[in-house]
Amino acid sequence: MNEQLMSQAVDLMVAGMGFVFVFLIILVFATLLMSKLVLRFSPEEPATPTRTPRAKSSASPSVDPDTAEAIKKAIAQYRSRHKK
Amino acid sequence: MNEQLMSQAVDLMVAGMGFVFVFLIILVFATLLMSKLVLRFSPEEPATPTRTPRAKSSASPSVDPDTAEAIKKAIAQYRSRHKK
Amino acid sequence: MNEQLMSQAVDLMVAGMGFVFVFLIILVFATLLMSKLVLRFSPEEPATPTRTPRAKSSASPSVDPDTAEAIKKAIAQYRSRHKK
Amino acid sequence: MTLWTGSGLFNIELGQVVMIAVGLLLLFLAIRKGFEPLLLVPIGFGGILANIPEAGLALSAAENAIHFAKPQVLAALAGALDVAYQAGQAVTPEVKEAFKMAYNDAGYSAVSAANSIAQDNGYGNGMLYNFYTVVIGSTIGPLLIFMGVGAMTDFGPLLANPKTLLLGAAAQFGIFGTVIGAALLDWLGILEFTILEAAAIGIIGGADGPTSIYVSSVLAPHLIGAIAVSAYAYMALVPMIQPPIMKALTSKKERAIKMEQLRPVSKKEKIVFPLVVLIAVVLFLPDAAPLLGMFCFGNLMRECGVVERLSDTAQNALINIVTIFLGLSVGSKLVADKFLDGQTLGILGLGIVAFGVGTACGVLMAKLMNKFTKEPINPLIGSAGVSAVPMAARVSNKVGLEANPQNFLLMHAMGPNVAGVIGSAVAAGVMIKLLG
Amino acid sequence: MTLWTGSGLFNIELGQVVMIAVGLLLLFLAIRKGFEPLLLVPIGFGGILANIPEAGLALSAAENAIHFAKPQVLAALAGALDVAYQAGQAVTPEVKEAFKMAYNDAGYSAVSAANSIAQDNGYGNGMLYNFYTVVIGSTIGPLLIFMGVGAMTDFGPLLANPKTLLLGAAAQFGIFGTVIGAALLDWLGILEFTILEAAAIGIIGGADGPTSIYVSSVLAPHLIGAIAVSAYAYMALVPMIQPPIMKALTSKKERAIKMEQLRPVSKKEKIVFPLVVLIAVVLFLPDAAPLLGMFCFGNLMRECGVVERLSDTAQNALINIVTIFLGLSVGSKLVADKFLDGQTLGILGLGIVAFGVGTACGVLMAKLMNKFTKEPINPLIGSAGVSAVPMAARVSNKVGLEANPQNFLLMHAMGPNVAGVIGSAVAAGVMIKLLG
Amino acid sequence: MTLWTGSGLFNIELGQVVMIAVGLLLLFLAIRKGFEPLLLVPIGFGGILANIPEAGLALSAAENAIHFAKPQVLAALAGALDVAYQAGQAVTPEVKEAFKMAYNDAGYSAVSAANSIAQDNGYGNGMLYNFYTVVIGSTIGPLLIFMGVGAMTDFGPLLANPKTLLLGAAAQFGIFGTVIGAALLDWLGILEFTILEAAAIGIIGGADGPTSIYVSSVLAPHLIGAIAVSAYAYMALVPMIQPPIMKALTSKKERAIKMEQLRPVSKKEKIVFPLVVLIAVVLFLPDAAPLLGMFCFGNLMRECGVVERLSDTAQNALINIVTIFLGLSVGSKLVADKFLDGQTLGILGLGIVAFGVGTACGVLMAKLMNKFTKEPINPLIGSAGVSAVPMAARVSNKVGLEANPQNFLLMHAMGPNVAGVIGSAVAAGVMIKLLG
Ligand code: NA
Ligand code: NA
Ligand code: NA
Repeated sequence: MNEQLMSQAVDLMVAGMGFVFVFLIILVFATLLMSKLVLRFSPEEPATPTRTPRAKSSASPSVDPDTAEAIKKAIAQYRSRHKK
Repeated sequence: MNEQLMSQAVDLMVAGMGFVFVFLIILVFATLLMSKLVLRFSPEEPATPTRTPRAKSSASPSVDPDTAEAIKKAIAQYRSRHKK
Repeated sequence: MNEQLMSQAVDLMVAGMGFVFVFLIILVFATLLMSKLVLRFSPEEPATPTRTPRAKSSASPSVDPDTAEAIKKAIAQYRSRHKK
Repeated sequence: MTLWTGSGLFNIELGQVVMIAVGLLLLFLAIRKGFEPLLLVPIGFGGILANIPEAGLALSAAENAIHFAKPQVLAALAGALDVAYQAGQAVTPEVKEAFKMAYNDAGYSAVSAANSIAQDNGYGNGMLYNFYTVVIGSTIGPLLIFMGVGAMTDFGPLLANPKTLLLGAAAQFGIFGTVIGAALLDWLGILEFTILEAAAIGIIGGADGPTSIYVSSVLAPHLIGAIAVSAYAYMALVPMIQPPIMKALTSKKERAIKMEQLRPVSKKEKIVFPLVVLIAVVLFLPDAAPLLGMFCFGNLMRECGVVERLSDTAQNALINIVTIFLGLSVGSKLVADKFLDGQTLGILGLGIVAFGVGTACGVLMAKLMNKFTKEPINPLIGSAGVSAVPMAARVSNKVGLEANPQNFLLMHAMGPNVAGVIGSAVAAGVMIKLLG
Repeated sequence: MTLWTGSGLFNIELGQVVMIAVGLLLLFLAIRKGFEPLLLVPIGFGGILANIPEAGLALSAAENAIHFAKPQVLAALAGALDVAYQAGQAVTPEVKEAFKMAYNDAGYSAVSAANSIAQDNGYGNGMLYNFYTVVIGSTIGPLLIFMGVGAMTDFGPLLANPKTLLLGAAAQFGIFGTVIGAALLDWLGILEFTILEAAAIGIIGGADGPTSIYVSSVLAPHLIGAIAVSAYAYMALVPMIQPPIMKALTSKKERAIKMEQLRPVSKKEKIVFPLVVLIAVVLFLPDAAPLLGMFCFGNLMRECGVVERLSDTAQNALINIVTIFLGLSVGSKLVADKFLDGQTLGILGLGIVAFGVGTACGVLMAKLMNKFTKEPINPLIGSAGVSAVPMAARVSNKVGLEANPQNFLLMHAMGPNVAGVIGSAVAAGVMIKLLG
Repeated sequence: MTLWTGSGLFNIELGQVVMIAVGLLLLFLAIRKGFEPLLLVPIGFGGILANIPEAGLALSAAENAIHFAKPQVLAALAGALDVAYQAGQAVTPEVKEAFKMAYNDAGYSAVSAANSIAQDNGYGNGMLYNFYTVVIGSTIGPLLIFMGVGAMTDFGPLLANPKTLLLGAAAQFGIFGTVIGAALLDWLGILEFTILEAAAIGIIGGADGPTSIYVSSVLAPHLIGAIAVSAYAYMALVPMIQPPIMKALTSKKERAIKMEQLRPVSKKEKIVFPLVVLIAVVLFLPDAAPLLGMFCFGNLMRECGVVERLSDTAQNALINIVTIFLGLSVGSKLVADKFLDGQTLGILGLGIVAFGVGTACGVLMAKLMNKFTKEPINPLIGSAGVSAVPMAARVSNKVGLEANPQNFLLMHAMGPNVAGVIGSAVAAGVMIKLLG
């Protein structure tokens, strides 16, 4: 049994949780400030909605899902045949 | 000329081939036993035929080969154009 | 200030540019010779035109661009949906 | 005869049999039960490899030399390791034990010297030992995984609602509460821990694999096997551990709270955010720089839109390669004399406490915030603050749907979920600063 | 002037000219004739790079220092390498030779010390030397290739008919028969070999690239160039070497034997099989653990179905990266003084014997088994037991079709084919156990 | 308290603030302005990481130990580094400075010893220091990038018109002219340079990233940050730097010259060409062997058609992985005391001179050749000889189109463009031969 362990653990918790909260609270304000600045200095940029996480790679949705499904199968079939 | 080399080589062959056979015979029986146990304890699982080595990735065969071929060409063409 | 630096720099330029020219002139003649030899000993090979840098991967151009475009979109759409 | 006396069957020890069974169990959990298979398959397999008798795959050259214990080699090692042993002296188990302990306690130079001598005498480092040294000993492995995770993380939901960072902070009580728990076990005389070991065990509460491996490799490398296994196993169990706690701490009405739709976030905000985090690290916690630096780097590559090639590689080829080696390396620490120990049971027990405390604190913090904010906050998203991305956010969503079938919390829970990653990395930095 | 006296034309030796021609020949065989190009293109190119005069790409820092032989550097090296040389003494070819021999015979510590001194004096390791040290010296390269091969191997046909493992055993006579052949050449006074060299040469009969490189890197690193070239060249020649032997040992009627269709194999069997092999290794042959362990690990990743990402990477990005460096590293051993030697001719001659003996023993074993089993066994599938996956199985199929156009042996031959890989790895383990 | 006294805000120095701003500027240029983002994003980010106060990510273990300057550790280091310091002596800034200088001047063995001692005392190498050592210190990083570039290069246009190699030669005046420029600055007393530094700065004129990094890592590693940043920045600025010079040196009529269509080039010529280059290197310039050898190897893999797997990996996964680490490693040299220096300004100034001189000489050489050849040569393709592939060739094309809308010079300019890569590598080899 280590005499000091409990006090060390408590110290660590106080310092640790204190710092985690301080750091993340600072980050909250820094983020709010950053967003405000960004939006002020470039208001014209078309915003991407939060819902589509990989908006970059999503193509236009003009291909209907059935076609996409058919192509998906064809690609899988092609791969399974031609893969070495 | 190394006096002992031939006897060392013969010893190595006897020990080596002996061990290879012992090991692989054990493996034959272990495999047979394993297959029996696996099939007993999970008889319901739909078995995959040996002929299709990459059954996992093969999609449903409902797309006819001509379509697949056309798509294959289109993909290749697309790649050759858009690859940096 | 380094007394010798300028003379070292001039020496380096003379040796360097001299060697670069000698090496690349040799390479011009070696390349011309190589091309001549290659073409003499295998005149029948169908030459690939210089214009298509990645001839290997380009498929037959029988798929019309519109189809290719549609497929391209479908692939992008498929990827954006199914990528983990 | 050499073949028989050198065979596994002739030499195997009980501990190795048990550890091989543990390895098979991990493979079973990973393959059949779907417990974080990307890590637990390599860890389990590495654990089996590490326990193959006589093969010494997880041992250094010097450890292999000590295992085979030829008198003249031991005599050569005695000088480097400062063990009292003369050439010709009988090699008793006690002598071997003395060499092992001397090696474990030796500093960097003495270890180098001993390995050099062993290599002079024809012994080599085991394959897994080499993997461990390169991938974990250098800390590069967990950092590259973290870079890849950064390249896969979308901070959009967090940016739309930065307050949720506080939920990621509250859930870190799981980490420090577990440290207290370890101290309590020590105080009760049940198990013995040092503060370094207690801190490394606590990090399991961060619910984040690479952070756990990174911290334990710095603070308590001998526990890395048990800590990593515990962390990944409980991350897989999040859908079972969290819901009862979440339901116990909330009323049905609270669980049914609908949150407002998140505002769209611009691409520019997403690009600048990792730099904001980085600057905060620069200013306030340099010791979190390796972890959060690589994380932000990965995220910047993802969002900046001009280095797609690098971002793709960081998310695929590179992270996969590192995962294979990282898993095998962690597995190399699943050797009997380090794993079959009361401490491991303690670690497994404390690990589940860590997840529970983190979940509870996240939920309670969310309830508290709900009291003080205009727009409503569903307390269920608090539990996602433990990280375990994206499992914990899905759990929030599922429990929310049970209370109100129109209540889609997934996106709202992603905010605290990624905040939890940052929170654990900050906690890791504090621990390394204060103890490392 | 330095440019001219330091140029290749001024310094080139005959041996280097010959070795560059050998490198170009390997490239020709690989590119025009399709001889295992994935390995022989990097090996051939590496061979040319290794023989660039004065560049020292395949030499260590100390070897480079000895090559340039500045008196004060040699004086500094003399202590570390225990050579009698005083500062100021004339640098004769004999002195340089003495330093080279001392370096080659030096142990691990002396080599480290000599390289340290050379680096203090501004010499560096050549690029290919670094590749060799990291990729082959550590044995990691062949093991990762083997992991990738495991991830590409389908054990289905073997599981459907486990008896074919015996064909993979019989074909290993090629390995040990070649050891006897090498001993015979030594006994006849034609060439000189040690038992280590004989064993390393024998492994060519395993018809398996990474196994050959692994074994020769452990038992006889100075022969690795000739052995790897021989192994890959004859693997490419399998369609020419095997058919005459197969036809000579079988009647047309035997070759026309139709085998019963293989039973379907369940996914679960495929998952458990690599673990069965691993447990057998644990129990009986720990020395095969690195090779078979990585092979089984790759196969488990393939079959378990929950780590597709890792399996794909092991089969593609990772194996390709390793192949590039492994090939260049093997090529670094194609230097004149190590390759232009009677032993290389002996190795090339013995290599073809190895393939022939392995093929013959496989066929004979299949004939024997056909006598004792209910269901018919076509002896042609025996030749596939040498491994050389999948070439040897295709040869069995082709020769079978010649005898009977309805006789599709490909799947039946895949069983012994992959069994041959296991068999050679076991043989490798035995050799390393008894001699390593 | 430790948290505050160890925080960045408490410890940050002005130089670090400035360098972090420089890192952010590089990120801005890369992301918003599209300046060679594949390299400048990792370099900029690495630069920020390297300047995090107290984190020591870019420092070796010994440098970290000196930074924290515990008396007993310094006493242990004093022996290895040959500094006059006794245990107990006060640690003044002068003492720390003395240790730093001793470390920077120490040879390979002394550095090893010092790092060993620091590791014994619990200090470790920073993450970026490790990256730098493995990726650049060993020279492997730039060489692998060069292999990948080789695998992406099509020599077809060059083979159709080998004379354009001379344009690639002429443009190397940019390199050596810059060396003269550096000597001039030194002679004028404005800045001080050694010949090694002058040569390393000159290589910026090669307009080739990996060559610049390779040469400066060999000749002047302390300048690598400024040189790499300068090289990549000016490569990105090629569309702005070149056109005025091209227009000033040519008449509208010359710019409108139409060139004959290039002959088709056979696959075989493309396969043999890298081997021809390699043989020329073997015979004439062994010191260019690492760079041009890897370049030709990459190109052979591309063209030979039988190792598509390896070629694809060299062009994608491998080059991307190396790029990430290479960028971070270069960034690690963007530390205040090495970068914030008059020399850096000199390097930035000389770099643009280098590009200008190279462009001008290429154009003038093309005008000269146009006088002596039957078929017309548009002088605009001369500027592409600086390399900066494919940017410079596109610039030639664009300026050509301005003068004559029917004049497509892109393919004609690709010849000198890739010739410029060979030319700079040759120049690099000459410099290393004469100075290295
Ligand atoms: Na967390
Ligand atoms: Na075999
Ligand atoms: Na250039």
